[in-house]
Amino acid sequence: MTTVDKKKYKVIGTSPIRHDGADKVTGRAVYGIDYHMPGMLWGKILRSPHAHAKIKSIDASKALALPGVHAVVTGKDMAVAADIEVEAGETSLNYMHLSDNVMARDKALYKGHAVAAVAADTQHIAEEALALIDVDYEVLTPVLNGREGMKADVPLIHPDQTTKVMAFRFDPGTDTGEKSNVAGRSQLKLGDIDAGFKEADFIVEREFTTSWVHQGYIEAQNATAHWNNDDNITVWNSSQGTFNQRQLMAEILKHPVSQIKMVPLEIGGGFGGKIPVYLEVPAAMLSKKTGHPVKMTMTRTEVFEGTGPASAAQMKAKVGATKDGRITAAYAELVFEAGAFPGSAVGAGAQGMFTAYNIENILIDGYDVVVNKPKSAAYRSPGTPQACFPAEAVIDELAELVGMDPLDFRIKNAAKEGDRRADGVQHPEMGNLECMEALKASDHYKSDLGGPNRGRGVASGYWGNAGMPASCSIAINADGTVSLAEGSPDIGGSRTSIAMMCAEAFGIAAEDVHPSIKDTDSIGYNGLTAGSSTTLRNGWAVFEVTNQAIELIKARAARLWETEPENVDFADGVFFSKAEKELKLTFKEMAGKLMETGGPISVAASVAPRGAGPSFTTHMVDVEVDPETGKVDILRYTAAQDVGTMIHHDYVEGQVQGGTAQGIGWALNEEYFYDDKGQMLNSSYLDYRVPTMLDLPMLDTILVEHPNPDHPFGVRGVAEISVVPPLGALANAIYAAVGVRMRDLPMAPHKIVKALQEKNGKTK
Amino acid sequence: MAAVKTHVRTTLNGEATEYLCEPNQSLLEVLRDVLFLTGTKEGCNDGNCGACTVNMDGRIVDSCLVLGVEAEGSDILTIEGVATPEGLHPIQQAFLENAALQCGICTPGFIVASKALLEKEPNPSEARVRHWLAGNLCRCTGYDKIVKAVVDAANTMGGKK
Amino acid sequence: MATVWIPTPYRDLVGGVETVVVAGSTVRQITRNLDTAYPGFWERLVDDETDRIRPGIAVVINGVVIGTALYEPVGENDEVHYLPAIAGGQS
Amino acid sequence: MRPIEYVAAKTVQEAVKSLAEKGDAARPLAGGTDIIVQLRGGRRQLDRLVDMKAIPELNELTYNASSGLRIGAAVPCYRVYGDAAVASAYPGLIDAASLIGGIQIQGRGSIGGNLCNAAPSGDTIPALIAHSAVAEIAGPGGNREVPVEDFCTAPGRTVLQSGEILVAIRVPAPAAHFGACYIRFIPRNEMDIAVVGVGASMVLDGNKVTACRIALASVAPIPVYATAAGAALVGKEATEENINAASEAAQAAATPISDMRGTAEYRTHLIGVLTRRALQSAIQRAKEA
Repeated sequence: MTTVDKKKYKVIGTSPIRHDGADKVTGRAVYGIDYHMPGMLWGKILRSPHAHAKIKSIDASKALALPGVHAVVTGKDMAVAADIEVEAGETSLNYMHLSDNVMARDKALYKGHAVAAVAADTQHIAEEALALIDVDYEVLTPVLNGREGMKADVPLIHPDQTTKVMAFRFDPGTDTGEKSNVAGRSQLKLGDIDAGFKEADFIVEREFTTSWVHQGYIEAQNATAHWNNDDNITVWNSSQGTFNQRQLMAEILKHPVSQIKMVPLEIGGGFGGKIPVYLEVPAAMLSKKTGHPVKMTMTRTEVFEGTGPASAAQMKAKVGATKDGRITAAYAELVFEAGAFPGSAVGAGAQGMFTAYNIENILIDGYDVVVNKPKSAAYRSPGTPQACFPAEAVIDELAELVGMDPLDFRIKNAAKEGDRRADGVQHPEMGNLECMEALKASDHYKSDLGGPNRGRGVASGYWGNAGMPASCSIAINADGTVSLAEGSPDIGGSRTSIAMMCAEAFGIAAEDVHPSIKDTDSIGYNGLTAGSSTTLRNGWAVFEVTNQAIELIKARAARLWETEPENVDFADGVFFSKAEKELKLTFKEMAGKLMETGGPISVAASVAPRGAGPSFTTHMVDVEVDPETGKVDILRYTAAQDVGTMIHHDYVEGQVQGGTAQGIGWALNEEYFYDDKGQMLNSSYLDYRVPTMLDLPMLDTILVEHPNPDHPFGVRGVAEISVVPPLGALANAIYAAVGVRMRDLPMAPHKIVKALQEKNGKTK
Repeated sequence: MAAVKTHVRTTLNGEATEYLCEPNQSLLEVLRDVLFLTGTKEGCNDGNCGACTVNMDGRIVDSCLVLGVEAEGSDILTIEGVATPEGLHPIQQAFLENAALQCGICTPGFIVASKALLEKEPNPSEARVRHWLAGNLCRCTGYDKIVKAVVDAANTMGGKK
Repeated sequence: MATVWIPTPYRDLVGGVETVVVAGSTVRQITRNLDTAYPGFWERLVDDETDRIRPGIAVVINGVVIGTALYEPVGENDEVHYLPAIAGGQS
Repeated sequence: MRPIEYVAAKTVQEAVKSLAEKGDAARPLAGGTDIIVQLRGGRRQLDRLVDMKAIPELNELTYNASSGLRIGAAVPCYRVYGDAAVASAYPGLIDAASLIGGIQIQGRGSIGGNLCNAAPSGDTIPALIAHSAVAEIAGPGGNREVPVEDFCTAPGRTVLQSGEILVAIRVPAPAAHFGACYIRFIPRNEMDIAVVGVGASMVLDGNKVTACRIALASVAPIPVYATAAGAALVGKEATEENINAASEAAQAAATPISDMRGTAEYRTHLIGVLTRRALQSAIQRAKEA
């Protein structure tokens, strides 16, 4: 649905077949895991079996003696990287920590932490060699929970770490000097919560916990690296940001950035998890040692144990409202487990937590705590699903106390343009209220639940979306088609959405634009394929290159028509003379005349966009709970989201549906199950339960198009936010169905049965 | 240590194909690393994601759970054998037209599995499609558009009869 | 003069208030002037070595996030925020 | 996976000989859906796999209304549930065979393999016990038969001695007014390991129970044949009260643990719920039979 008048487009808003489609349905597309080079060796990583242990010595002599083994590297071979903070999605890393995460030096900080790497003729030989590497560990007591880790008497994971009071993730901060596992403390404060809570007639305060969850991309991490004799390094992999990884590689390897080339192959999902580097570094080091290209891929267990999942959190939320349903104040405490190194997404969680609502008095305290678990990485709207879960659950309770329909309560308190967020920024033009109202007007809202033990829940969400720089270039072909070079890895169809904006600008068909994704030597700088920014920022870049090309072609038309360029205009795909109406040529016709009017035309541009435009959404879900087993079945789901101007309709909708499915998994079944020694017990798709096709219904969407006024095509990020509301929406729906408030994720069947037994025990 | 390799004879995508492999190599590994047919993907290597689905003697199997040596005498279809020189298979076309793939890594497994279903049951219900494909994980789409693509393909294929 | 919103953990540098009014016609000038009045801000916000806003900080002017901001013009009645930058993790 | 030797046996004798040569370092290979995962994950270390799929006897599926069903040990699940006559005669077994893994796993994995893998959670085992199935074993010392309820001895361990193989599973022909059911609880709807599984069978005379067998998965180190639970119903009317009493007896027969798939308390609770539901379904099927 469209609620705001928008421009009429010919290509934008349609759903052409993606340019890489034929390759991907026939198996011809080459993903990172598919890459192969002649003379290539296979690398494998030896990982710590302990969650917290000193590495006293490593003896690889037996492994090196195994026929077929070429080289071994350990932490001792790593250069010492700088102690500088670096971008990694909403999570942060410092180069030194990143280097230590890629390969442990003195201490293994989590089960699965890399301690050595081996290169051999085959994968099987490399695996055998791992078993022959002797590592002498001194096992230490692990710290496995954020709140526990904050206590004074627990072991310090980084003995010299002191707590810093920080405003930003990379803030040098005010050092408190207190040695602690708490790496950072931050706060967002707006207005006066004491005054706000005094105004309230009802106050609800609750505690919540969530578990570690994984992005669960189907293609495991992989890298093939070749360290050439001239010291130029080439890496073929699947990543969410070639330029970012090039920088990380340079810092970790202490190698000039100009001598590293990252080649983006097709990527089998990322969701934030393929922003950091892991295997790229040991693959390059093994290549240097052996003189061969080295390919490394992770097993699924390694992906779970050795990459960057999303933080578990322990949280408090307190919200007050007046009798007539106005929220007067909100307080929250967010404790995020960062993993083995500082830098969780707690800051982003705080920023997103209450942001769908207009609340004048807010205080949010955030804690970033290191624990002996993998270093957290970004995962779709990082930090925000965790933080919005308590917000949406407490707001649901308040609505009940006030006696309002939960959707009406949200509509009454919805943030609008000009209202201030917790960080003080005024909301720009956006479609928050429109989403809520669209849901209220939906058939779903009006439908009956149709049976016992069924309930309906709603929840809203916010995600800020990112900008980041982008570069692209175009070459106009004589037949009127356009070759479009991009530099942002395409995970979900962005090369087509970017090509569509190019086609729109020139008045040609999407199929007449031929997009390709280039390596770091072949295109200008591009930020991460992350932050829901790829279509947005490349839209800006395409806007630039097409505008420049149009000006150049105008000059050629002027030459043809023996007039001045300012007398030529361009509209709807046609160049025409302002003076003589009969003088007109389509873009395609002009393309055929470039050679004779001065030669071919190609244009490149780099942009640093502003005004990413925030995302807002509200979801509604119907569930049926089996009160005897605790099983939750999802009967119906509708997600209403402000998607700005949709470029590719079906891929926008697909992003909304995909994030929703991940949020459902997060809410109901997904978790890292640890024993008391910090061993993950369910590191396979068998026991880490991502939703299967049978676990989900059709996922309905209401796509509200409120164009982003700060973008030439009205694009707003769409990809991430849909993972945010399912956690709260499902908790609220389960309450509506069987009367228990679930505050510990996942809301697994055994927890629901226990809650029901406790509830029934009490009422007896 | 390289063991003695076994000579295996199969029919692969309609053509007689021979390869050498060691007993500890899976059919998946043989397809990808020996025959360089990388359309069949590895997602979990323990039979829980379906990305490596191939059709073996008329049944879909996870090729990570079949040894290369076990394929002796088998007739195997991989994603590379689904399209013909005349064009894409209707299921492949339906996946494109329904935007049933995002990153695309699970797509070959879904298409090979769906093809086996539609050859056996030309008009499956939504519930049947979901049941048949429950062994194939997709993390991008939420499955909605995949289900629609398979049902759509069934209609197209039925229409051609 | 522009209104600068002070990040909560820095409010002790400015006596606990939410906002401060600062003169300057670019983000750079405003940050300098803020630091002159309340020492400590420059170091926290700007990397002197590269003469850039520190990584991970987004400057927001009137609600619009400015990617590379140190030399961005700021108008008389503008509102300036220093916020954590968003990068995220889409599919 | 470590280097391993592969032998495709053509006869039972050849398989027995090949296995006996290597003792514990050799295992039979049927569908491979468990053992390949175990070898790859380092949970089993073997020198030899002996493939059973080329042995004719192990691939036979025969059914006769009077003599019953014989399932060759290497027959994949899909062949069992794909046979209409078998499906109607052995509903509990079909329930189990059609929910192991997904379609891909069922295309390969066998009921014999599920039994020999001897996982506490093996879905077909309680169903086989409910159907009074018997394991036919061949070995260096000749042939023998073992009731399925006595087949598993510990997680991953069975009565099979060095060189012995499971040749087939024999399931007796069902009596008149026989019904059976296997149900399990999993958090997802497919592709999961039973938190608790219950197999139940029933012979009715009117509404009176004349025979009843109940077996449980995932509630003890081995699949549990809950004899007292079945006995609690025999000779009684199939009433709600009597069904509940049997369900409670089933709970008493279990010794569940807490693990990542559920707590002990929850499992005990589920045994009660699922036993009741399995019995109700078996009764329904017996009445329709």
